[in-house]
Amino acid sequence: MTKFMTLKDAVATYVKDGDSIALEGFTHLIPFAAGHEIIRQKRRNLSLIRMTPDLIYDQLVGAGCVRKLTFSWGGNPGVGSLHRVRDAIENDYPCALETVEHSHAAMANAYEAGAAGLPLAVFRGYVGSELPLVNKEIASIICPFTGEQLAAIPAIKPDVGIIHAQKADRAGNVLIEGIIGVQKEVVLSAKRSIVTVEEIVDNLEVTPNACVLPAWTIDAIAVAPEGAKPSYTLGYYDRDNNYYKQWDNISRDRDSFNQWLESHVFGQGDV
Amino acid sequence: MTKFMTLKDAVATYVKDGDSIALEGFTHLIPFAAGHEIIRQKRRNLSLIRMTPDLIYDQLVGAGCVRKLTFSWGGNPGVGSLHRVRDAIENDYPCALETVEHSHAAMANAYEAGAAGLPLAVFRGYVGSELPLVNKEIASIICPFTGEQLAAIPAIKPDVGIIHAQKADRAGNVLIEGIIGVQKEVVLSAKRSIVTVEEIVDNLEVTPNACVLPAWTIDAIAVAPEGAKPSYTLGYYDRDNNYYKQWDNISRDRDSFNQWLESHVFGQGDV
Amino acid sequence: MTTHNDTTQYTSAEMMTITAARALTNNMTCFVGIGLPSEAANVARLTHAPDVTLIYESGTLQTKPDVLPLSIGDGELCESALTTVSVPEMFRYWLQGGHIDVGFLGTAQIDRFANLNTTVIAANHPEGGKNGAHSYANPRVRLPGGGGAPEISTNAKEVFITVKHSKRTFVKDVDFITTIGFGRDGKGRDNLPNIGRGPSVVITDLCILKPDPTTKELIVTSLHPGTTKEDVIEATGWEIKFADALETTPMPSEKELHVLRELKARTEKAHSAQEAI
Amino acid sequence: MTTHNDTTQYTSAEMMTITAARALTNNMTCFVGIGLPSEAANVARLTHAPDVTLIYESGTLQTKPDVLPLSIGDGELCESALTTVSVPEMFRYWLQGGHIDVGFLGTAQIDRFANLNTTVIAANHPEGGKNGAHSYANPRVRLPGGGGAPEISTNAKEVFITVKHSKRTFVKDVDFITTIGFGRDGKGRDNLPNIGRGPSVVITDLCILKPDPTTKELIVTSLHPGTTKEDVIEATGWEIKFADALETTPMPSEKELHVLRELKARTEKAHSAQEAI
Repeated sequence: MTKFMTLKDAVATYVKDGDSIALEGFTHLIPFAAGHEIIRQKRRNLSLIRMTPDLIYDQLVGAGCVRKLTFSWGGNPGVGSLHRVRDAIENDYPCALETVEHSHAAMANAYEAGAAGLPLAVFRGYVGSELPLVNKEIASIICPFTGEQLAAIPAIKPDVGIIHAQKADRAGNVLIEGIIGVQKEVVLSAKRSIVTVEEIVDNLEVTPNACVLPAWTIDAIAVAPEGAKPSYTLGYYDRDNNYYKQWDNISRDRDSFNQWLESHVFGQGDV
Repeated sequence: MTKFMTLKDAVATYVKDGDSIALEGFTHLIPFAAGHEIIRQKRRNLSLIRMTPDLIYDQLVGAGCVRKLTFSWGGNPGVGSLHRVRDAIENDYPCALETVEHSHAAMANAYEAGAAGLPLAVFRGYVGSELPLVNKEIASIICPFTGEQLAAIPAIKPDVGIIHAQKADRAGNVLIEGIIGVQKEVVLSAKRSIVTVEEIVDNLEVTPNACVLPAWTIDAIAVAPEGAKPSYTLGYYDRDNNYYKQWDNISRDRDSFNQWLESHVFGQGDV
Repeated sequence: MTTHNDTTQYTSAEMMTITAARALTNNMTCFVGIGLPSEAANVARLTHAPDVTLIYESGTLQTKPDVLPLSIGDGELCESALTTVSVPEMFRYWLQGGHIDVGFLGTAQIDRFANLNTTVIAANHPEGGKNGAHSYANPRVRLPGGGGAPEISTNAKEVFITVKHSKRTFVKDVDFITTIGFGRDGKGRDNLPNIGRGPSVVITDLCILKPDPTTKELIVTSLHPGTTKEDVIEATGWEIKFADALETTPMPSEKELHVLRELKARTEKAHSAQEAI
Repeated sequence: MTTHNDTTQYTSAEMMTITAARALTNNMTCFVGIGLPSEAANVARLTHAPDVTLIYESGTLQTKPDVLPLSIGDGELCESALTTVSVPEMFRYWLQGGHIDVGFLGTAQIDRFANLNTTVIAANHPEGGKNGAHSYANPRVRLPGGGGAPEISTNAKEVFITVKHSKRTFVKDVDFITTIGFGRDGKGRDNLPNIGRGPSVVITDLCILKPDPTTKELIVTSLHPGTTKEDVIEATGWEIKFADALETTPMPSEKELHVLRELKARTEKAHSAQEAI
């Protein structure tokens, strides 16, 4: 089946300049290998969407791939700032970065609404927060039964959804297990989807209600062992917390970041 | 812990005359034992809610417990009509029965909205259907982003939610596995909840994303082996399709139904 | 019903199921109604479309039952599924989310614009239904209701319908529109955003009907072998039209009949092997 | 930092964590923020509240981590959880659905009405923030943003806050209300349907503060041992008031200090035992 591709071919086929892209994974299963491939293929003017833009988006922004970022918590968890993202916002380096800022509840609901094929998400949110003053996407509806005002934001429906998962079977069905975040929603709401997996197996060996994405919801599956590092894959490897700590130094300085980019991204490849 | 009770005590404590009650289970895990206990305790004026009111609601209606029924598909699956429900609607026997009729999508969304603490469910539904002409609960909202009109109905938030599940651990956490229907939503949206289980175990032995209800979401757990019969419990026993077929004869006639009620419900008990 | 020990003879019900099965192809995702659609969908899966994806509203995704389910949530459906999701997820993510190619429905009543009624048969309807609210308040027969159909019909990309042909079933105007085909005037889907294209084929035990591309009125496009135009006219509650290029439906193949009969035999055996009340 | 080999000595950070831990009781469900709240919540679980239910926004329900998570979604949280749900389900069913007793939050800035700012520190704010949109457009420091806090604060039944006390953090008016306490005027929760009662206690390294029942302004209700009123006045960016019946916070017990130090030692060891970049 053409569904199974190299990561290089998957990104070349399905990720275009100017696309809106969600690479998701809530701490767990962050698709770093796919992000690096996008950097290597020098995609530009991307609109990136992600609840917690951590290192992977710092790297994509620092590499000049991104013009817009939609997010709800931007930082290096437990460590500090995303220096490349800040440099882009504050100094337009390497290019200007527009931001759209939400809360987690808002983005989780917006992904859910996208997967549900709805144009909007309705939730009880943003009460008393000043985020609606600075994000014009945030609107409201009135409940026709109770008169209560509820928050409304547009559903997220990215051009491309990219996630990492534990494994696929030979038919292309994918198991996601552990902290599953919004990964199912990203694949179901996206126009095109790429899933990287640790391995291909004969049988997923799952319980009846496991989080399995059928093959026909996915455009391309690429095997990328350790494709979530320095994030982690439950059952395969742990989070490399030291990498996250060291990223603070690497990313703080443009030169050291660019060196890292050359050696760790452009110097790699052909996954 | 007081959470573990006999089914008799659980119903006596948590089910009151006039309550709105959802006994759910989508073909699988239908809480028949709990329904029979409600009949034995002669609850009256109940508002019953259920997507697929099959035999269990035919029995509750025939026993005179019910004044209102909210549903989206009423029948004996693969067999025919619910004769006791029809007799109540058409002849007010044993008492009058008001009905509120929805589609499955509507009720599934309304349960979801109830679990989500929202006053309404918003979905793309009832387009071109005449159900909105005969159900005044069905309203609409306009999406502030696209202008699309979407269906809106009130969230379902029953006084009591009752489900059957495979097993509980000794702390009162419950595993539901297989066709899980709207069972999680019923427990999370209800003011009070009763769960019957096949057995209590030391350890639920589950995978990371299993459908588990924490003890603190449940008011009472009662052990009721085969408590879903003639429906089924995955991993324990199969659906008794013959029972469903034979119900057609038993329920067609008031006398044979009342005989069945005496021998199979009032003649049993003290679970 | 004729006997059917050999494959040169077959019943009209078998003809209907096998013809309905042929409407499905290997790469489709099909949201399957219980009864006739379920039978047809599984025959398709066991013959020409082994990889057809069958989805039941009970939450069972990509299921491959060995015997036909009696209910929409039989254990067999879950045990043979790729995975099973909650019912809210099924209706929100999988149906409304746009992942269903074909909704496969049965019905109690169908009218010339392929509107479906599974709610009420009206007590009296001088000129056919046309006033659903009136019919609802004055039922002669109370039917089970809509179930999944109202949203399957609008959220699936297209709809197949299979139903036995009779004047009682094929009426000019349904007494109540539970589930829209093309509306009371054939224009019910015009200019609506985010709605599937609706019924594309109706398969009965007599013939195949399709909506006229312009008026959306159902017309006969193919007669089953041995069926005459008069048979169809007699069994239809409106002045039924026939396509200019009227075809004859291919007969069931030996393999199709064998698969269908084996499936029904397995089903019969499985469902009767259970204790009495 | 003082050394702490024995339990007669302890740091102000330890005092803060242990005091915050004591706010939780055994039968609470607590939605836990990362950092200080997570530390306090787990100390509570390992001391007086073994059955406290800890929930993290990553979807981990009823989790019992052996070491503190560095991120909100560490593997430890999932492996020690009763079960793990999707993030949309976490925010819809568990938080918005009304199942959370306490939201436990940290913050970068907090004002006299317990409003929290984790969005931006303004470039210049002549009289404190008060104009969030202006601050947002003119940031001196860009903070990580709201994350789960805006809806935790309104959908949990009440909110506990723990944060280190300093004039930089305790400001008269936050530069930006990321997360409402009681609003710019203390009346932000009045007459709103379906909203929790908001912050009920703020625990710092100097004292315990609670909102005045009428004005909702934070006042000091208990001073930690060795802390003076002047210390608190000096570290607070508004004219802080003290309760009439001002208490002294009980010292950490031997057991509490032991549990906290063991937890931090296990955490340190676990997080450093990993490969370099």
